[in-house]
Amino acid sequence: MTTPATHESVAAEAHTFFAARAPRRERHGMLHGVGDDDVVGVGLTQPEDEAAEVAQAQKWQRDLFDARLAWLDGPAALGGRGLGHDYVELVAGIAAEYEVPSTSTYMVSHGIVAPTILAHGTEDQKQAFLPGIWRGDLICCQLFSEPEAGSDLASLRTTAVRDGDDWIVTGQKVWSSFAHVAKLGELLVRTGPPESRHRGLSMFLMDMDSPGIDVRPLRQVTGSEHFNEVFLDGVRVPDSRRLGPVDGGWNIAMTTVGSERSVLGRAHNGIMIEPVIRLFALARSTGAIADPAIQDLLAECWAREQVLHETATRLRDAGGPAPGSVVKLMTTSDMEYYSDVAARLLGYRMVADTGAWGTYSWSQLLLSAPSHRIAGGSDEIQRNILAERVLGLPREERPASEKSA
Amino acid sequence: MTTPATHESVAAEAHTFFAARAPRRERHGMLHGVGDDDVVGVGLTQPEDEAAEVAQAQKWQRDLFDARLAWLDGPAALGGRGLGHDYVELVAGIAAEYEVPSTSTYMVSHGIVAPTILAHGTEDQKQAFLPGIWRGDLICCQLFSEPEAGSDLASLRTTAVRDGDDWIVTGQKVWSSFAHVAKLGELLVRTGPPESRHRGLSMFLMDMDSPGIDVRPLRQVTGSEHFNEVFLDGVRVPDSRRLGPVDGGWNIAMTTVGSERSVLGRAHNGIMIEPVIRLFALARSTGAIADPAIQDLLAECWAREQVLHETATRLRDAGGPAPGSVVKLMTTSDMEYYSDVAARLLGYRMVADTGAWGTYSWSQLLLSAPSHRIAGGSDEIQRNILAERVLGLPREERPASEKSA
Amino acid sequence: MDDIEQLRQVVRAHLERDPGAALRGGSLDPDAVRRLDRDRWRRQASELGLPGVRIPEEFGGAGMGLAEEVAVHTELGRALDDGPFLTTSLVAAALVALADDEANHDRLARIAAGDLVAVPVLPIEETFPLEYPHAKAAAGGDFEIRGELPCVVDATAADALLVLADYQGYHAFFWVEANDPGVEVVPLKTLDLTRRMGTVRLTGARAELLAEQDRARAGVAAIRQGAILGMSAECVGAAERALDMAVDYVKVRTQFGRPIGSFQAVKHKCADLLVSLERARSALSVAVRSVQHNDAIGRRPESLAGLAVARMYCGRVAAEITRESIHLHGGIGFTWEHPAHLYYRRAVSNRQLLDSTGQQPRLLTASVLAAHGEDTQLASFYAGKVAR
Amino acid sequence: MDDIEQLRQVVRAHLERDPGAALRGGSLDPDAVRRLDRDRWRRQASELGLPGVRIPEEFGGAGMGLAEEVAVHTELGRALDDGPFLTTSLVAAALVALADDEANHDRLARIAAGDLVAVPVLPIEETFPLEYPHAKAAAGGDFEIRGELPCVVDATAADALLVLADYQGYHAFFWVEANDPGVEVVPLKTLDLTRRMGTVRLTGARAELLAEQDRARAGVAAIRQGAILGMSAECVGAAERALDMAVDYVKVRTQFGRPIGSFQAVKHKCADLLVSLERARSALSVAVRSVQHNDAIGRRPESLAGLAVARMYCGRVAAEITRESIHLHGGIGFTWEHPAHLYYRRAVSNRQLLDSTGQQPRLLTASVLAAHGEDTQLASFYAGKVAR
Repeated sequence: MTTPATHESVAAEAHTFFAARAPRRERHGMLHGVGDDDVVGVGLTQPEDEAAEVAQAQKWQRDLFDARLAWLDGPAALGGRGLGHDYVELVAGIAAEYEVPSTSTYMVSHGIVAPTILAHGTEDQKQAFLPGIWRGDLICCQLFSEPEAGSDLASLRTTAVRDGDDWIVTGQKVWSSFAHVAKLGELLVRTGPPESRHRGLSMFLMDMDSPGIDVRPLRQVTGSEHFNEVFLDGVRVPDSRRLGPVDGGWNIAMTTVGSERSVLGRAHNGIMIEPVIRLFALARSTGAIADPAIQDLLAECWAREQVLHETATRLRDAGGPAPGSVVKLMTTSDMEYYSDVAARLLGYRMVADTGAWGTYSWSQLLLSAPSHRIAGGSDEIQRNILAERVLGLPREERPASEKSA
Repeated sequence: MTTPATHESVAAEAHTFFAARAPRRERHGMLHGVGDDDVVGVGLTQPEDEAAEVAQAQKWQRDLFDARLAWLDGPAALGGRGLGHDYVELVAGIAAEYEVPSTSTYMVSHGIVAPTILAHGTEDQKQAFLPGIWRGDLICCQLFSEPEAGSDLASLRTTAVRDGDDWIVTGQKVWSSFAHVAKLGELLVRTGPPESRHRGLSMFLMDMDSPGIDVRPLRQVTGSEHFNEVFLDGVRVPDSRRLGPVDGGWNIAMTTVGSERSVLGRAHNGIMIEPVIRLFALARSTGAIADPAIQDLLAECWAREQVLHETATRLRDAGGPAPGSVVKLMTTSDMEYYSDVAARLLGYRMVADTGAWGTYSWSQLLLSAPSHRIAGGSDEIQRNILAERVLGLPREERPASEKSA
Repeated sequence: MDDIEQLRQVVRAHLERDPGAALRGGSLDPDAVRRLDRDRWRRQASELGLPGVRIPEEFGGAGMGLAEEVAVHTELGRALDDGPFLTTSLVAAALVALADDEANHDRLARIAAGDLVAVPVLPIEETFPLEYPHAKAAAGGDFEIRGELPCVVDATAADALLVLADYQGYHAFFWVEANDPGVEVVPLKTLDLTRRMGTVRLTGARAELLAEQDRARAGVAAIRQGAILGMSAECVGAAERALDMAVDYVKVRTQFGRPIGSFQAVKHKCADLLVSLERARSALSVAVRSVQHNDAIGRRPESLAGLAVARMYCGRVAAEITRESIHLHGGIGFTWEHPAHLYYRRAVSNRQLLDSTGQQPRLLTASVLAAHGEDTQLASFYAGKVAR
Repeated sequence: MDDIEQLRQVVRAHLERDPGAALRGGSLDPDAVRRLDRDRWRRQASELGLPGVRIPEEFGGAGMGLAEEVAVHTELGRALDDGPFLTTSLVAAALVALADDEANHDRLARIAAGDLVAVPVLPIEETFPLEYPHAKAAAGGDFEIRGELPCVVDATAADALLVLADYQGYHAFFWVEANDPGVEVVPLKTLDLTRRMGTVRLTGARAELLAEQDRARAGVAAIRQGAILGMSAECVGAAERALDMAVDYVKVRTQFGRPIGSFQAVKHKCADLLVSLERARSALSVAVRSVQHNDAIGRRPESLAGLAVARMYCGRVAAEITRESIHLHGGIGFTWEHPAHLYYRRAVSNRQLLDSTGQQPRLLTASVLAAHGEDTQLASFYAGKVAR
């Protein structure tokens, strides 16, 4: 194309693309009993459905990339379109008008790993990975947390030892989403001595099919298997796959964690299947809507949703520190509120699956709610971040025992 | 009397005593608009009414003592009756059936100082003070907190320096209830070096009319003047007034603080003028009782009151650690809940005093609620106590800076 | 240690020696719970006398009181036991109230021995507008029942069903053998993985009439009241254990070079949960005392405000504590293998059943108004809803 | 820094140089607030152009937009200013909507100059079943009004009253001079010590008719909407300042040898309050945007769900933050001399006025249902309550 893209021209392209591949989304509004009654969305698929979902997502993403609609704000030299973030939102808005397949498989790839490579990678690394990630060929995962290093990421123990042009990685990672389907892992490991803490960590981009990697799915309380344990036994990673300087991984990890938080913020809203409107519909279907106390609860739900969206947009535009932490704390609180309201509306209908549409399915929301407070940095860590970075309160003094170490 | 006291005989004495001096209390039940519309009770009297209240309380207490109904569970040798705690509750229950004058002036005297003297005083001290305190002649106050030593009582700075048979006390105390009417102050001061912290504190019983004492009332946000600042400038206290060993004041203070917490727990319930039944009456008077959402709120109030009473009794009987902390945390939460419900019921009627009965008066509850979370050891301190003493969680390690000091 | 506490220790020790599916270690298989471990139930009967706690001694029970029964429920909740104590003890209580005859005595004796698992079949909440099964007379002095009820606890393990049905426009209790061809029990996938439930379909099941009208009402009261106290007590037990587990975990889990239980945020969270737990314990004891008082003066129990206090608090607090326990366990707390979620599931499930319609708070308000002689329209309105 | 932020800084700097009663230091005398400091108000007019923020430039105002006005309210709330901006700006907005004539232009110019303090006299909430004053025609083309309204903000400082009255069964707006012998203003003791209120008694006050029926409705809408946005913005400002004060305090107050702001319980509390503050800010901006959108398409504003969001959140959050700010200040926080309680008082007072009847949440639900085309009985029921 030689004419420069405009909002109109890109919108037209998007409509043409989506219309050719997917039916228009019907607005169910407040209908109860229509469509899928899953209320939680991403990451909660049962294992058996996952392979098909991934295959479908890969096909979709490839077509989208080839149509130059996948990476609108990416540099043209890397396969992006070179447009502003407004175009990303424009196309996302149009996509929402169609029954497009879920691309949540790429949540980590596009939301977390790709931006990190773009920010910290060498030219070669960008050329090598970004087109493939955005085309959907390279599903990515993140390999940060360890059994003994959750909130305290600086204490991680998995090591990488230099061996000629390679590094030999040994250790164990955990809570890694998509690791069981990923081709590329963003890996944070210790390259310095243990007492160097965050100053002795380096970041690598590891092929997930390297010898020595054992990925074991972890079953969650919801019964789904979204997270994995990843055992690393002498895995060889070329030094060319190092992202940033040796012992310079911490700052890169912080970029990543920041993106993760806002991705999770978005995910909880965007990918959730409109829980609030579902609650209105549920209350209508049971007749509880006539109860003023229920009306009050629904109003609170509706207001929370408005306030969350407004906050996410407002803080992103304002560009202040740690917007992701605010959004994450609001989101976890909102999720718990919604699941409490659902429970109130459902009563005994939530305790067993009698097959009735849209009743027992809410129990999945209830069961997944506690995990949201841990994933992407626990709520406690978010509060520390807000207190220290936004409000300027003193960091907790380290205990004497650690200082002397 | 030669016949031993029984529940029946003491009950009869009490009825005779009260009936001769006070009218039977009419149960207003859920009537709105009858009687005093004060909803907060103790400590919130405006200054102008206080002198009369104190005089009335002193007269009442003297008669009660002379009738041997004031200190039922005290040793007979000290003017008590030598009976069990069940007799205390028996007589309190009977007193509640009459319109007896408020004796909240003695809250600190009888609830806090007298038990401390009984536990830690010498025989001489007990003989010298306890009959007078229980007869109502000696109103007591507590002189613990300082401007720079609130939650951190071990850091207090008021000093007592030995001078012959006396100690010379200099410093400043604050948040002292009843100090402006008290004759006797339970005074915690530093007798060791500052770095000895809690190991360098001693306790004294100080005459409040000693030269060098300046008591200044502090006006609270409610407009009442319940607390005082007490300035001590070279006040002479005889060594015979020392309670317990030199530098042994901390353990005595802890006894006192424990009593304080349970007195406050009781105070919040007993002395509060039945806020829950008042809320029911208020909801009936405005018609809000017909709103199911209001019915739900009232139910929560009623349940909270039941649960609080049950908890106070249950934990006292169980004799486990720190029951006062549990009761205190529940109480502050309940108070806030009640004042929120009152606000919901009153709407605009709470913003200005239009003279309507039982409307604007609730604003006093709202304004006093925050102070309950501080008084008697802040809620944060109570949570530390529960975490450490009941659940056995580790004490916070002191920061390195302090350890090296 | 008082008697109740001693009883709790005895039950606890037995359950630790001979644990249910939840605490046997390893990943819980929900299908295993769906089937009842009969041998274990008989051991609980023979070694502990569990099913007969409140059955009179003359029929082979232990003849204990309400407080003791509640203590047992608390321990069973603490262990997330999957035995049929809740349901069989409700049937036993109803049978005692319903009929003083040979057949019933025999049933009570078999329940006490652990040989008979009988399950009550009635909607748990009085206000819920569910249809009751219908009974009609059949040949040979027997009756025939048709109807369906969802979420019947222990239905898949029952030898017999105690069915509340509509007979000639009145409530009546019937005894139905579970192997009758007119009985179908459809196992349900349950939120609470340590509690089996099924939909009971009665398609002309043969039934024996046990009691009707006034006596039936007494049975209904015994079952509903027992179910409320039982599930509330389970909530208290489950919450206790979930808090204990969390506190133990935060003492040993270290991050940033110290046990996470030394961080004030964690300490204060645990302290708040302790306060919540004390609320639930108090709510339960308010309910027990109000039932004891009510029994003593012989009034109908359904509209007891004290019971409503337990219904409001025990489930809510248990759900809070068990949820926070998952959180305090961090990542491992939301893995399937860790038992934390089993406690959360029990707590939520009981909470849902304890106030299935969200009407308990306003019913409480109505009964407070009534007790104050404020027999307003409101009180009558709700009283009308409760009365049958 | 964007324009709005710049405007806020200008207003803030002026209020710091020339503070109101709340922030002048020393103990606040409620009686001093009851009288208006006219000179200060004129300075705010001449130096800052405050009263004319939204008055069109042709009448001596600054002709700014809604967002700018809301920013000014936010700063005034932050300073707990006791000037009559809230009320005069409501009257100005109503006058612009009511009548485009010489007399009105003159009034607007005098308001903009700070010479005329005029106050709206109408119940703030549409659903509250208050009686309106009644108007009837009097000699000389004038009218005569009788009635009483409690809690009228700034009534004790007013030169003139803009009264909404019932005239021949319809709503109509009247202009009443405050010194008319038929006007009595009874000063009230207020919860919010930096806000004067009075009961307005009209005993045959002479009045000039400004507008009736449709035009009056537009004025009512302008006042109600303006009052909601103004008080919501004040809440945001007061909450911001209360949090700032608390954060500053916990940084310097030491206990146990360290600033209390280094304790995790305090840090996390402050972080939670920050999240709450962001909720309130968002609720306010949801409301502003919904009004802007609504104005653009020319719809009635009263039932706007966006406004209800602000009404629900801003007061509630401000009350929470200002209460916790008292708590974080420890003992000195609940002394009369410390300004912490003044913020709490303003926050609670505004919260009470923003949803005086507790009906806002259910009205919101009704309007969400209506917007989804679910014009159920419920929606009509509440719509009926709102409509006049």
